[in-house]
Amino acid sequence: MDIKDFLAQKREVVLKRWLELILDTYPADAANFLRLEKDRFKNPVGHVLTQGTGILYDALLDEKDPDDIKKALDDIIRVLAVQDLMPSQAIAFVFQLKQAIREEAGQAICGQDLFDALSHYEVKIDTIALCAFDVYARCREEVHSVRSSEIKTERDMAIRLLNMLKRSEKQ
Amino acid sequence: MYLSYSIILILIIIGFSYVAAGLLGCRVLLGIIVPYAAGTIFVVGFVYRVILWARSPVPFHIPAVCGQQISLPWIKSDKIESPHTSWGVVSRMVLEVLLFRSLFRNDRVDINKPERLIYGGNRWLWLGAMIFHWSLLVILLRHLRFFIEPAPGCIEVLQSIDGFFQWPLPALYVTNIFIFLALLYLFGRRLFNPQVRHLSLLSDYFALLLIGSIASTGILMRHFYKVDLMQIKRFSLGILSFDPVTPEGIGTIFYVHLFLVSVLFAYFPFSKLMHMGGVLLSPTRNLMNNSRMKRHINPWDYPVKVHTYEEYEDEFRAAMKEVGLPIEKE
Amino acid sequence: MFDKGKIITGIVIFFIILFIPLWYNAVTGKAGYVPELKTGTDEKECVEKTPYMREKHTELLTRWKEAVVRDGERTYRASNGKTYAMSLTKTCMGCHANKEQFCDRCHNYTSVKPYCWDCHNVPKVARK
Amino acid sequence: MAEEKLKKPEEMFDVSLTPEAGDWMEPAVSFRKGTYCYGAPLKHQRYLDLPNQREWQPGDADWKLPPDWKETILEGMERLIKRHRSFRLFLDICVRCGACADKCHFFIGSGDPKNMPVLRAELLRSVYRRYFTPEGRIFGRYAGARDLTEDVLKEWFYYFFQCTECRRCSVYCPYGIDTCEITMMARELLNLVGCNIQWVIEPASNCFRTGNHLGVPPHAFQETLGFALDELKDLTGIAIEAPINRKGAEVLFVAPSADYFASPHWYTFLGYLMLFHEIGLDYTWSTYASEGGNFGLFHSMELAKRLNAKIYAEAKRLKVKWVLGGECGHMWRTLHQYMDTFNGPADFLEEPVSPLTGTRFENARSTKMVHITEFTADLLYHNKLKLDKSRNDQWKITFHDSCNPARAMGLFEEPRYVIRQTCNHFYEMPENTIREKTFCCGSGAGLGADENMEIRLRGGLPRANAVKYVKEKHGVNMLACICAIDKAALPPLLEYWVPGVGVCGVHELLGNALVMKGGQERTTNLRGEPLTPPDEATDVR
Repeated sequence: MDIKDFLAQKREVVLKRWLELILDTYPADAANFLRLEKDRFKNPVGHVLTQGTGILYDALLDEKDPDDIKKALDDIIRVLAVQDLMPSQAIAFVFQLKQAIREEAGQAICGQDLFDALSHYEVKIDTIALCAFDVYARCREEVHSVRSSEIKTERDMAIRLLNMLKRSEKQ
Repeated sequence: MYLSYSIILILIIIGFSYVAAGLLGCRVLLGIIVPYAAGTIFVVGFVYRVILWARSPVPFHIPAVCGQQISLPWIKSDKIESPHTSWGVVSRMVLEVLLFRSLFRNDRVDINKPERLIYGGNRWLWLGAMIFHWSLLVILLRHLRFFIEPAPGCIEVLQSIDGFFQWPLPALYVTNIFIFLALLYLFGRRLFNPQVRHLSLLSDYFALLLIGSIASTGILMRHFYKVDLMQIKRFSLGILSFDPVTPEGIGTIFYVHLFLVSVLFAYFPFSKLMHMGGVLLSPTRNLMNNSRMKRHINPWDYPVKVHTYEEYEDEFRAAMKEVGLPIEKE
Repeated sequence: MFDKGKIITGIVIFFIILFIPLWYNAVTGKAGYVPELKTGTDEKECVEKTPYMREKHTELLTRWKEAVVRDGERTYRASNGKTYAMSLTKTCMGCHANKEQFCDRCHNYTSVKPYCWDCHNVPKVARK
Repeated sequence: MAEEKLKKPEEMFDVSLTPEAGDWMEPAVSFRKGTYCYGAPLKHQRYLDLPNQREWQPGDADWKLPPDWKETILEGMERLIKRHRSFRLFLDICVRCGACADKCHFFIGSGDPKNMPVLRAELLRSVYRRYFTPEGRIFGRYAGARDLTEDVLKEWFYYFFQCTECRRCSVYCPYGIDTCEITMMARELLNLVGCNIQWVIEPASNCFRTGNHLGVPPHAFQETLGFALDELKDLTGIAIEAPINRKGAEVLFVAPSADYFASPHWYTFLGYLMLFHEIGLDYTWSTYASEGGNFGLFHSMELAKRLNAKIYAEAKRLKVKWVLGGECGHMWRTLHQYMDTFNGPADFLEEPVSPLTGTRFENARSTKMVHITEFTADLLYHNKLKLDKSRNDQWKITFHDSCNPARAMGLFEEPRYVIRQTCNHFYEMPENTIREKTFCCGSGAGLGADENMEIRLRGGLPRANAVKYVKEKHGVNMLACICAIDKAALPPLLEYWVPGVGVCGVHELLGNALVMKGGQERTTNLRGEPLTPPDEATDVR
């Protein structure tokens, strides 16, 4: 059996395991909420995790537009970027896909001598992880730029007023 | 930890009444003294607790509004969720108390993927709470047949509806099953939902276990360990007419049941079970949304230090004068 | 704003409702009422001992009904060794002839509605 | 060394994210940058005569509490119990059913269990039980009670300044337990020992002195107003006048100060000025009461009353007939639910009547203060304004119900009516995220500071997520709201979560659409962006 077909076949279980691994890093109360609450408006974090991991998994199997991958990564990482996390923690979820695949499909892969083929996909995962670093750095930058642009808006208004005051003083 | 403590507590209570009534035969204690004491604690405690609340005023008008306000005549206002009449408030409270309106509010839309399984987590809570409370009410009303002579017809009708299965003998009451299932659900939530488990305290488990034990002993008495109803009615009428008699030849199970009920009554005023009275006093629900129509008085209002216009003008007069803003004092 | 009046009214109403049993019995004057049983016979013992009959006659009668209707068995061997015909109208009503004075008094008192009389006729002697 | 770096990811996670022990009763707070606000500066503590004045920061190990802080807090608690029925009642009757747990935007966005409203309240409740109930005194932690320690106090500070008093949880609570009340009480207590944040104290102190949060003195206020009038002259060709501190006007107009000092509030400000000119309203601005918002409300009832007093005092001094209020959130919580009680009765005013339509605002007959969208909706309903909706065609608009006008007033239809009358494209967000179920912007109740941007972004996620949905579905690119804090907080929030969606006020939309008598042809909207001519808008480019 081709490893690609095999991984495609195992999609649901691997994804489920992957999500479990990610959620295990949340406090128990939060994790269950993220897992069970299906309303995307009440549970935006859970929603992006479910959606994003699915897209990334598919990208692993088929060639996908790098922009789509970035978009999916962005959705997930944007949330992680504002949580109490170290950068390494925010990126770790990508590597957990490896663990999920090995746990859910490892034995079968062993039995069918697909390990070499698997390593090809693991390289791909590493590439996604590198991409995730970029996205994380950009998101953090955005957090700061949001903050600075907020200050800038305030400052612009202040300068407008100040100029006006100067003008009126001259008059 | 809290869970095991509450289980131990319940076992002690049951064990105590079993030993006291069954083995030691302290019938006067369990049949007369304890129920009277519990009843007194309940009445005094309940009134005291409500008085504690009532002694503090509602200084500000703070309803949580859940519907369109009354404003312009051509905008339809929500007369119940944003009441501006007494009837509106009464309707809101009735919906809240009888149908648990707010718990029901958890409606959801999942537009994104309609085919996906939707967990109605909180509608379940509403359903569980409704079944539990309504069953409890029906069961209490059914018990009136032991407390009232002659038992009113409506109670008998209720009884026959509740026991419409007519099976086995004596007929199984639907509410007995319902209350059991509801209790199981409410208890299960506390155990298995990490959010709820995280915030549950000893008293949360204890209240559920206590009511559960009362229901169990009641069911046991009805279907497995039969007791002489004549004696029980005579006993309860005696208690009520302040001419108590200890029933003779009644199974220990009755004393256990009675003792658990007494514990519940005595525990009631000191616990969260007081939500029964408290819900009616909740200022976010029982006030009209009319605070701009009618002035609400704060009884402990006191004068505060303000920055008066005069002080303000004193500070800025020169500048105001210069730019031609009107001032009070030259 | 204290709403004292409303709260006191609330408490009073609550306790009036809660204490329905107290004042209702006082009003009807049946507070300590216990129905008087007329067994209608001089026999000292029923088919089983009195306490047993008080608590479990329903079960006994049900067992009788099932034995007769399903198995066609018509004789009951009591725990004291005597045998009786399993018949509501003949054995039971033989002694306790007056339904109103015997069955109904207790059953009404505790609001238990048996459905014996859905099928069985009340014996004429009992009606008087 | 190298080995240390090669920790497995899951081990790294164990370091900081796994919750501290299982029991919430052990107080444990780490003040991590980005999640808390700075302490109040000494200068402003002094100006407001606050207790325990000192320079301090929540991140410090030593909070420089007074030696008798514990007694102070417990006495304060006793006082609150005597004064507010809600306090004891809400602390007594919670059954911990958990219905509120997933309703808080901070819990949804952060997953911190103590951000569940029930547990947030339990932080205070546990101390109340310990000192004020027999069961707590006797059974201690078995009755869910715990001692008041410095750690507990720090925990209060951390979590009660992580609540925006939006009251969303209260809507779902079967007993209407209002976390806003609980938070207000906890903050009152924290204030007694001088623990409050800069972003609350500084605006409050400014407002006390100058009449507005930004500390704008009267002459600068006049200049700002003049600047707006100049801008409007360029835009419309009309010389608009705006009277200040004028005695004998019919209406006193009070807006949040951000409207004339911040962006995008500014355009709403222009909208008011255009509207009042167009209908020839006999009104005045005030420099003394140049602020409707009330940061005192985020501090204590007393400070709220001190700041709020200015509005009625000024209305009395200027001998106006009634008061009109601008677009603001907690300003309207104060005006609708507190002002009359604080500083009423307003018997020197008259029942508000719209001078143009003759409509009596009976719903405001005691407080005598009308919300601007009520006033404008009435004008529009009676066709008193000429509008060109197409001037807002570049925008697809959604409306964010601001927490306070929604859950304190029930002001749902009035702003929507104004939007529908002034815009062609209006789309609602999903039903469980609007009206009384609306999600907070995550920055209310004094939390809109810089230093806590991360927690603000997290708290705003549920709101942003609903905006994202309508953006994807309908191409929404503008979010209208009627709250000054929203207008300040939502732009950065949307910039991060939903880039491409702007924020505006309802009266900015009105100002854009308003066809003024004697005005010149408009080529730009209030923001100076070119208007797309009606035909071009539909063209495919």
